Amino acid sequence: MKRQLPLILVFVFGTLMVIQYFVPHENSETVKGFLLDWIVIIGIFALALGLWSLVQVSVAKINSRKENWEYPLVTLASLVMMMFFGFTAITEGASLWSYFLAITVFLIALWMFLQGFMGQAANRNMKLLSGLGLLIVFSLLAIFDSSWEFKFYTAEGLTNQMFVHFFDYIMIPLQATMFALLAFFITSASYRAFRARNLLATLLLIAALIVMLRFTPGPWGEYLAKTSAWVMNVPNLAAQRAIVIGIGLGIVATALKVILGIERGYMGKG
Amino acid sequence: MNFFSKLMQLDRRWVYLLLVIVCLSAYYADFTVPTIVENETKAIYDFIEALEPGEIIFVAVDYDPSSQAELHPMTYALVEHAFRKDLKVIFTALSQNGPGMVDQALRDLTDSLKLPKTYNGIFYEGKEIVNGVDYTFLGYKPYYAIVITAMGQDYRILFPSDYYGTPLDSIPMMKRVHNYDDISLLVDISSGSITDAWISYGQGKFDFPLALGLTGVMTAQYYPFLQSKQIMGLMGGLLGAAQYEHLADNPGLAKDGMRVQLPAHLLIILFIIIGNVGYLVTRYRERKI
Amino acid sequence: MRSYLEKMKASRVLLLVLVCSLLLVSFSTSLLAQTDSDTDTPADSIPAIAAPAQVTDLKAFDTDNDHGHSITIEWTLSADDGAGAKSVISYEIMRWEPFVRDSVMAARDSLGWVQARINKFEKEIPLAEESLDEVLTGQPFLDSLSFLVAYDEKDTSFVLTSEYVDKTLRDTIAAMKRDLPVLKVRAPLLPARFDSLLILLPKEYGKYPDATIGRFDSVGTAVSGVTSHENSSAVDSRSPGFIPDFIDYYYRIDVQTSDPNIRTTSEIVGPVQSSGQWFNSGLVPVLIAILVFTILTMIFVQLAKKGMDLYVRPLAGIEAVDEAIGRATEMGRPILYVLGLGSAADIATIASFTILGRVAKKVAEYQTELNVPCYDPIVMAVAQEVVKSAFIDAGRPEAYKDDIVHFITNSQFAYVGAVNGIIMRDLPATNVYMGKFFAESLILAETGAVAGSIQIAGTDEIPQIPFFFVACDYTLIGEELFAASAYLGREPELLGSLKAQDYAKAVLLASAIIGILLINIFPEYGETFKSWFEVID
Amino acid sequence: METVSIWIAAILTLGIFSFLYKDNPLYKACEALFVGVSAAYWAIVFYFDNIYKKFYEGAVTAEEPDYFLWIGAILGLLFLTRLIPNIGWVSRWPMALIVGATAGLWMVGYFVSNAMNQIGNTISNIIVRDAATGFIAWGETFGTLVILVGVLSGLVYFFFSKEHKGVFGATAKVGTWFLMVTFGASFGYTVMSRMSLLIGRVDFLLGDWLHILR
Repeated sequence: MKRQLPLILVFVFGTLMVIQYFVPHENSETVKGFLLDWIVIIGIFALALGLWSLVQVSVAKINSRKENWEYPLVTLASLVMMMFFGFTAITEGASLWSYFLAITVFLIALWMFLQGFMGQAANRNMKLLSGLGLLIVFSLLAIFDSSWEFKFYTAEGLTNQMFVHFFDYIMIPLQATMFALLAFFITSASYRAFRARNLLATLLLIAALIVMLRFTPGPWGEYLAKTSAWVMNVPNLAAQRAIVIGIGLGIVATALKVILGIERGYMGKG
Repeated sequence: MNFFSKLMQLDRRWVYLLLVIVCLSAYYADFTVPTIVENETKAIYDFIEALEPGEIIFVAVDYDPSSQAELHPMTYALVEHAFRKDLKVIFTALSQNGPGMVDQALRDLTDSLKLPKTYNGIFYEGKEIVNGVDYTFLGYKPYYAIVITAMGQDYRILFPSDYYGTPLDSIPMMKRVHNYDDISLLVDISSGSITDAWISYGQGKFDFPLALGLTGVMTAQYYPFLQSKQIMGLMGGLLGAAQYEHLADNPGLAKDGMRVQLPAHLLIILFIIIGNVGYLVTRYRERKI
Repeated sequence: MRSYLEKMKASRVLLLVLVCSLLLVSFSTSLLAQTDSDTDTPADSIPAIAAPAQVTDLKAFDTDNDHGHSITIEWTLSADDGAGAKSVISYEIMRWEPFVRDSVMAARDSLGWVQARINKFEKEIPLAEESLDEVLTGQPFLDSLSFLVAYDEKDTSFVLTSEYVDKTLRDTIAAMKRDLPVLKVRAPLLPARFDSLLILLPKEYGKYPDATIGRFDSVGTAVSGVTSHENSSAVDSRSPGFIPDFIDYYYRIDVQTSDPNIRTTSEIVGPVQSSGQWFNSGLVPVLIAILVFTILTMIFVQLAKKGMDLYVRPLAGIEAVDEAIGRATEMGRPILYVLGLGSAADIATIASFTILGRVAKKVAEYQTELNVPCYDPIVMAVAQEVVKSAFIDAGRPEAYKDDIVHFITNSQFAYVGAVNGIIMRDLPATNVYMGKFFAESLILAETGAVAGSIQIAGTDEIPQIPFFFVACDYTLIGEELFAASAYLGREPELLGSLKAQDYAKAVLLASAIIGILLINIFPEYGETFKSWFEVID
Repeated sequence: METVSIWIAAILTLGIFSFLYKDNPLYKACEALFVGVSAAYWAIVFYFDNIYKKFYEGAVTAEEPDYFLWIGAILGLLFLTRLIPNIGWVSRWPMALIVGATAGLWMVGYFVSNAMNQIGNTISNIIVRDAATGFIAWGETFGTLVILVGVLSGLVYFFFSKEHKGVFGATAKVGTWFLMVTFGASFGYTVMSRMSLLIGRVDFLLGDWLHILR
């Protein structure tokens, strides 16, 4: 039962989707729509699982007090803060100070709980109690402070100015810079790897050089531009097509193995 | 450890540092990128250069903000050239977010054209370009294939009035201007499949001179149309834009971009060459021993 | 008497002359006016066009191999399209529309619009009220209600009167004002009820071709030179321009010129009904190919189980895996396994799971450390399962900890940043990248190279293969990723299916060669042969 | 506020770039912050898009609740049984559904688009004639021949169960040449767009932050 039922499910749903492909009728599309919806919904529950894993690993690292244990604190704090921003709406025109106070109280309360649950037994109760106290203070703030409120049913948090700021000035620059690292890595990779070790490496090198030299000043510029267009249109197209066909067959074969239960590695083959 | 094997083990941080230095000095150093002009770009420039004042060119702006970095420089360079030559320009934007692009370009160009400037040794007085006299912006309509076909009969069919709501018949420059027969050149600056429609539905049916400005990635696949003479010119990516700016003696966004791109590419090529020299020399020496 | 007559005559003649001159004057002025208006038009307006020839051979039929809600119309070009007067710009596809369908649709859309307003935010209550008034007093809505009421008299089962609609909506708004749970109050008003009306009413109230209750309406345009059009809608009955199945439709095509007033109407075709099909006959070649593939796989799996000798050529990237795990053990450093950015719904990720299983088993045997940071939570859960089972298989269940496989974040570059951190801090002896990778491929591979790790990569994302190829020690190119699990496990079943895969490849290769020969020697057969492969997805 | 924000963004930018020199506390802090903020960001977006809009509005508060969505929710709950040691194996059911359904979903689709259609594209006339004159266009004919050789030899390279020896091996070798040219060319083509990313960041640092752009 433990091992057989999942395999049967895979076979049933796999075959269903294969048949679905050949049936244009709208009922078949409905079935497909539902399966895809379910996967999305399962994904949300899984996300909770993922966040739990992130918290667990971070807490374990903090607890171990090994090298770099401080950084997971930053992760946890920013995680909690961003979540808080996403679920709260700030009243228009209100001062942000009480909002920040509430977050600070909340974060300290969580920190106390963390210490209480994970730390040494010595002053555990003390910490738990102060955590609880702070949590009560926070709840009171949440109820009586009119400058902000929790919003779980309307997406107002997405337009909360702090949420937007964190997105614009923290996520975006970090993301863009991480991406921009590629400019450096593409340089060092070409320095390290493009060496005429053998025929194949030489071909790789020459193709890259032709394409990179295509707009350098010099009498070869225009000629190389034409050549690189040809390289992209002819040999490149040919090889890409071969790879695409190969991938297509690989995917079909893998999917078939999965549906037929030949390949069970994804479920921990026993 | 000799020089070459040291070179082979060069710490990558030197590579990074050099890239930073090259980039920053490209920003501040006073130099111009020597540009080799390809015939495809020159063809467009020469064509516009040969037009008489008062002739009309049609610029189809078919891209949106995502490819603006590559294509805006082309629009700027080409349209400014046309305005300085006292040509008149009709714009359309057949991609959904295109009108914003035209708007922005027109605003910037109106400002820069107010200044007097010298290009290729010829002095041009600054001038005010006027909507309706110097240019007309027809705007956006969905289903580009139909729009392109219908404009072969008359612009008024789908654009009875321009983007700003003025009836075409009351726009001075559109008097006696009906369809592709009345324009001297059509330039499509595009980041997508609209180009194919301009070639097959537009040029293929109504046979007007067509030039293309495309993103770098697209360029390669449109060379065949040059050979079959369906298009008279082609600008590819930032590079094509830089060539046009060079021809028009009007360095702008593209040349700025190329000022960093070119040294960076050269640096990479230099590293590849150094790496290979080092590799070949050490291998040669190892063999000798 | 005579004089009287003469008098009479004189007056009559006078009258006649008067009337005649009046007529003449009015006629001539009107004539003048007409010529005036002619000269008024600007000289540069569109030149006059003769009406183009109509389209011929008009056909309308249910679109084949589809989900329904679609009618295909085909015609032969107008004689003036590209030839003759060359005046054709486009073809307008006209469908006969009973007015009742229009009004039901309009009523439904406007009610839907009001409802959307109500659903949204409380602060928009005044807005909602305003739009409600707009709709309830609007002509299309009133039209439709009169139909509904008429329909109601016949069949009492359907109750949807103006009072009812009005009341429901106003109740809802009132409830919102009092902060009552609105969501339940608004339930009785179902746009879905209109959907059945859309089908039922036209049958009763919109019989073709009574011009008093219907007209031809444009449903699409085709550019000149085009000879077919698909009049289709989405399956969702709430989508704009919805086309219900099993309803009679009538079509005609108008040939349009540059002058909107000059157009030629074709003959009318119909009735035609749309419906969905249960088998896409265009996919027969695919079905056959898939069946052949499946049978081949089953045969070779059976043969392999019976002990058939199955050769596989060496694959450097795979052989490196064993070696790399050994190296990690010697150096006492961990192994990093990255599953990429794919979700559990990507076959590349599924292939990667099986490779992870083999790697984890060896890792457990060698007692090396393993680290699997994840981008997707479902992938994380599956990977945990895979690694756990592998450890159990290797007889070391106690070595398994849940944090071997852990989630980081599902933001591409944050994930990459974190993995980079892991690579630089833990200095893994080996990094394995298998699955779907995007721009981050080179960031990971270069960082790994700095850390001095042996790197093995495999992906089916073609644009990323070059970067892995350049920066990693071993790269599985495209299909090799999918073959890897068979190599690692060496189980006869998997090797058998690899053999089947090769046979399928041989068949494709042979068909390509046959096709090329045919198309160059016997173009007609060649085109037919080619068409079997050009299946539209 | 604006200035402070730009300073923060600039420091974060430098923090990430500092990784190029070596791993350091600033990078570690940036990385930790990035992970936390992005995980929360996506969780929030998923929550409002999926839990709230799709599930809650679709299956709970809708006029005609979509009861099928509840099955999804139940499957999701089953998935969470992973956290409970003794019945953790139940979470394999939703996994099986996901894996099975996607295997079936992609199988035929990829076969059609990747295998059949590509073979269809390969079947073409080798000899290209000039449209205007009708003479053989030698350049393009050469091109189609090269494409043909490239596709066929590339496919031969991907055979796993036959030893790459003799004619077969030679063909596979030609295939690898094509692969190399492709990899080199794609690599070279990408350099430009990657440099643009760097230019974007430098623009931000010198312009928006330091205001010393020429």
